[in-house]
Amino acid sequence: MNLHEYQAKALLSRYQVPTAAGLAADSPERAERSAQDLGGERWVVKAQVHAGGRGKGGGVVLCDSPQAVRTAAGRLLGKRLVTPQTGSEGLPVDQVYVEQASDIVRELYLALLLDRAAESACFVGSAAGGMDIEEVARSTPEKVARIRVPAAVGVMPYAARQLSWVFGLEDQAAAQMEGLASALYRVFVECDASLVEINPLVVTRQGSLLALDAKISLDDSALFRQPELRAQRDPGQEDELERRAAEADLSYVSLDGSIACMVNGAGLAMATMDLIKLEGGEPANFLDVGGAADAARVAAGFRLILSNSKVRAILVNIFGGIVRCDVIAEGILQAVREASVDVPVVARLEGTNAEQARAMLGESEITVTAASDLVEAARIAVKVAA
Amino acid sequence: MNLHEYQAKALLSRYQVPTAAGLAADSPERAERSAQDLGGERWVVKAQVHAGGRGKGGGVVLCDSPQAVRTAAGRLLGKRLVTPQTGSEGLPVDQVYVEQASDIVRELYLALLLDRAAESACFVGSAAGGMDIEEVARSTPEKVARIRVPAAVGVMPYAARQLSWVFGLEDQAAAQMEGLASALYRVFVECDASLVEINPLVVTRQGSLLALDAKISLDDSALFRQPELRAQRDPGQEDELERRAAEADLSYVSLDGSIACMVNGAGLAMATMDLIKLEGGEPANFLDVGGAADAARVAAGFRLILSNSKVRAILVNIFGGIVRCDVIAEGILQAVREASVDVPVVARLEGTNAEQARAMLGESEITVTAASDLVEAARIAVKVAA
Amino acid sequence: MSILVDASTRAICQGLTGRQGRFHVRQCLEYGTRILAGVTPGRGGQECLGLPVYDTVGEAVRHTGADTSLVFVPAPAAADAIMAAADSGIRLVVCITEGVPALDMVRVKAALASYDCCLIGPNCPGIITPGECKLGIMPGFIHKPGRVGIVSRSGTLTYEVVHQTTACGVGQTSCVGIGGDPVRGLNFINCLEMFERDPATEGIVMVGEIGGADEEEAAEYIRSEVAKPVVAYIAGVTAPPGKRMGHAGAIVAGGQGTAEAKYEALEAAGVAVTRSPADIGATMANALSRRA
Amino acid sequence: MSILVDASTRAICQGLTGRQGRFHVRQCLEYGTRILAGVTPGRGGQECLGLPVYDTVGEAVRHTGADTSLVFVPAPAAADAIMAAADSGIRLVVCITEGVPALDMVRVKAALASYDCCLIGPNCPGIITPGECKLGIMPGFIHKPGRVGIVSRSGTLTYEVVHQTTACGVGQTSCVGIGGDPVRGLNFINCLEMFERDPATEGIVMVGEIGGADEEEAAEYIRSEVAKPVVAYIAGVTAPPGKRMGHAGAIVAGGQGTAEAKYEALEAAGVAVTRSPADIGATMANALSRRA
Repeated sequence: MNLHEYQAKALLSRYQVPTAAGLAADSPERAERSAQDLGGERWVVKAQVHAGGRGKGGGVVLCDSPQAVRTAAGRLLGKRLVTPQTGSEGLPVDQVYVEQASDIVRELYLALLLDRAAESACFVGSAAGGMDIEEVARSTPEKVARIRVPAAVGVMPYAARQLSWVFGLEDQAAAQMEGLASALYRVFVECDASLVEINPLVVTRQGSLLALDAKISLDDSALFRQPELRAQRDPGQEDELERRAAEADLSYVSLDGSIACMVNGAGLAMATMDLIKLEGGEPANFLDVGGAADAARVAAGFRLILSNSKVRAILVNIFGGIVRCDVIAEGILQAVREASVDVPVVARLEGTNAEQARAMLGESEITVTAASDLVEAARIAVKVAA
Repeated sequence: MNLHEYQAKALLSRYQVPTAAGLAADSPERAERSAQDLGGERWVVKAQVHAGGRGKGGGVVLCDSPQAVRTAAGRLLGKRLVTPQTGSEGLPVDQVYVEQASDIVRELYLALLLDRAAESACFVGSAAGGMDIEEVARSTPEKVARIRVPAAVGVMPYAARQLSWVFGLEDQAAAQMEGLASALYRVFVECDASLVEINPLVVTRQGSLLALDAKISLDDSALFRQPELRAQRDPGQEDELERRAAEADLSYVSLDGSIACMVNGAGLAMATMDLIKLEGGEPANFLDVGGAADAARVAAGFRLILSNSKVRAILVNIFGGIVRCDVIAEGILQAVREASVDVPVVARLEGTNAEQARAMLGESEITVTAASDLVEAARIAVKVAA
Repeated sequence: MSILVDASTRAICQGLTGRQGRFHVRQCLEYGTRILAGVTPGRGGQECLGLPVYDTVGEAVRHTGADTSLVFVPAPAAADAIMAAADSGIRLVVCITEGVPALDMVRVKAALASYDCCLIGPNCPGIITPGECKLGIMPGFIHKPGRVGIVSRSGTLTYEVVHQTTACGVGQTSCVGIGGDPVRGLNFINCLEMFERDPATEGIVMVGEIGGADEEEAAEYIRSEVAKPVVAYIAGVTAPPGKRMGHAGAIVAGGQGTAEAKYEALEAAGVAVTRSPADIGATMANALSRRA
Repeated sequence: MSILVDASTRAICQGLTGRQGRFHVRQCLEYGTRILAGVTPGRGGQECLGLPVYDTVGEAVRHTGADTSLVFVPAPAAADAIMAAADSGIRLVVCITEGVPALDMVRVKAALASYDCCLIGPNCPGIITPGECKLGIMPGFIHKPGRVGIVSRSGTLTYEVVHQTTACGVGQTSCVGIGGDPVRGLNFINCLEMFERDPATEGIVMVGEIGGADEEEAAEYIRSEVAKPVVAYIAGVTAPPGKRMGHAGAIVAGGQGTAEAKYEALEAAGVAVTRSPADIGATMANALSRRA
């Protein structure tokens, strides 16, 4: 789960991370009033969407009057913002964040993330802030420093010193760095984050550090112990099908192809997609109905798949282990019947009671093609979808 | 450094470890008043010395009136208490601790200590409380449970569950155990302890846990960051020579023999003692003047050694590495001269400028026997001390 | 022969009394696995599936002499369960539990480094040595004692591979599902090392997926340390970047962890890769027959 | 040949600008050791002994390509210095600093488990490969390139052993002072393993002392893993229980860690023990000549 910038900054402020004064607003009037309440001479109005590259998409507007703030907010709110990271449909802007403009001398990149290889939290820092860090890491890896935070020791002074060196900080900013590093780690650990990113972290004309933008991603598996953060979820930023899938406890990802697939298990689901591609087709989605799929989950999966109008065929691939294939076959037949499926369905059922399941599909009045193996299933699906 | 029981209990209380109400007193009158202030019907008066086995030495007295508390305190204060752990001279009693007597159903042993082999903190628990845990561990090791506390995870619920199982605790006491385990670990880490021992930890008639006695040892190397605890040091409980040595930054331990030794380096100092023993003598002390001994340290070492009236000979063993032997020889001669040493001194100087040093000792008007090797030095020392 | 578990394995189950635990342990017992007791705090003294239930792992170990634990506790309690097992002298912990917080695993992995305790999972199907010991949720009947070791980040995809290797007659020595989480116990390299040492294992199938760099590291390891033929398949060639594909660990992030990069690394290390999940068994059989 | 350091070792010194650091690094440089830079936070840009000083280990490593660090920082900063070195890619840290809090070392040891970084010390004389590289405070001139590896918990007692092995002509391959603290980096077993593997090392001298169970564990290891002759001496037969003998780790506590128990374990493992600290060199020479 991701937090909006305004949520992330409120959280960071609580941990004494320096941020500019700012307020979230859901109407142009509130945005104007926020600018007046904040005071100052210049403000930045930022569209609150779960994607980077907002500047390039026109989602960050510098204003020199509360009136201008109102106008900018009016242009953003209620629209969908397209950025290089959103895809062509963009994301809805339901909130803007109005912030005092800062006097910036330098822009840095600082993040704390979970380093899988090191199996620990890890700072990533670069003097090339405000840019796409992945691009910086690809083209000039020596400009990106990684400093691990082993769980047994936490943030020690050297971490801040190394970051200050990477950033070329001195005096006040270097002194601030130690507190900042510790604060970010506390946020990371206490909020069960998987990413706390400040891009850019800026050095102001006054020589102090300020978090100009902030992105926080939380570990979904830990939300059970983060009720306050979980309540900040914004479902409007999520793909509708993916959101509905999550509510049904299914794992679903929308893709651009025409062959829907429904599989039990994430690895087998990816493998099924890959096989569709190998056979010349394009998968319409990733859908894992769970290692222990049952008839109800299969039915829910069908409903989900059929919401996608691009789907031209459905490939069901179930490896029945603990689960019995005949039960799954019954679920498929029932779901196809109830959901009045109007695209061809190809099912490959393997494992416990597979023979019986194939017979059931064959005997049914509903046309579900029973494939005898994985490759045949993919071939048929690709053929019927063409 | 060790804390007294009353200091340890005050510290534990701050971390919500349950203890009986108690007050320290340095006079019989104060002890009586403490009993009155504490209220209740029965009190325990406990001599505050840095040694276990106080009960066996008469240092723990059960009283049923404030008057009796006064009498008991009067008998203890200002005396030296001999327990199985103090040696024959005992330790001075400058304070007593007056505590409400508890209604005890069971006595348990619980400690948190630094486990060298595991390189972590470790709980040690046994249902056989109130006894010498080392004896329990020797005779019935299966009755002593060890539960490690890895730095990366700290105290997790299983630690308390395992301890409750070892102790046979149920209901209220088992519920208390989790808080107690966490509290002890916080004390351990935040105070830089090397041992936090509660012996006995008791189950009261009301079914709750209570720390009846407490011993806390602190890591001397960490005292620099524990100013409040360092201030609680009681030099009166320490061997006087060892205390003086510590003040001169020398490492000294009193022994019962007649041959004093002065060595640079702890390992070589122990080896020198061992060699004296091998040659038929008995070392009078362990004295490490430091790997980088100089003339001043040698002089301080001589003063220390000579305070021990049992000394019949002095063996100086210096391996000059970075340090030059001629400098050490000069220091020996000067110290012997100034301190008017009246026992034979045997010196073995090896390493840088050893030849020159031996010549200096030989030519001096003062009788310092220069030995050519370690064995010869020990033999001569043993012979002259006999 | 086999790795990690065999007919002599003495196991307990943490979380036996839960729905999942009871269901799967029954199947393990039917397979012939020696699961000797359950552990559920607060349920000590009860019985479940005819097995005694204890409050603590320590107590269960003392009564049964078990050295292995199968963990089905709910995700919030998983870290505690794993550490309880390690500290009680358990040498192998198989944690099936899904959805364990990543930071819990970061801490657990750091702490386990000081124990002589091997962890499989979490979020994994477990381990099986066909015909001897099944500690996990895999369907036992698809396995067949044989010559190939299987290590996989996936669950049902592993069953697919097992099915293929059973069908083509090579069978399995042991199959380890290392799980789909970003921070986990055993990794590919640990399993490759064990399979390489196991005399009965003649070839190794490695099933990876997108995310992380474990397959690339495994490729390096295979290049220098593994003499037996290795067949690899990586799921997720078609997975879009930035999207989590079911498993917490299956995500291409920051351009890292693509299936293509993993295939390249494995091919460069001389691994027989197959791009089709349907050809894994045949590729392995082929590799073995070329050897023979 | 040698272990851990040799003529190609590229080192930096953390705490170079302090009194101790400057004094001993000068001697190391005179011995021919390649110490290339110093690190002292806040002193970056200065020079010391003709070496550049940097603020961070990362910067020093980038400029010098060093992979080894000699640490002389004050005790309160030692844990930070060691971790800074490990995280900057340093592979060997030699920490001379005395009086490091035990809990700092507990945390550092736990954290180091996830780095490819080897720690010697703290509270140790360091390591030397005679004629090639001296990283520590030992007097260089008493050493002589030769055939024996020495590992010791003590400082000056090690010099004594070096002196004896030099005097009797066997010389040393490398000498490691692992230090006198209860929680430390390299242990006897690590060094025994390296010496056993080092082709130039023909015999190993192990100098232990009272406290802990490292010598007992080393005895177990020697029994099963070490083929080369091992000579051992344990200091502290006469040390009374409960008293700390100088080193933080040298204490017989709870009846554990006596010199007698260690001697027994070592003898049972076939180690040539000597009860006299004056006979260590001769015992080693003897063991080597019996082999020849």
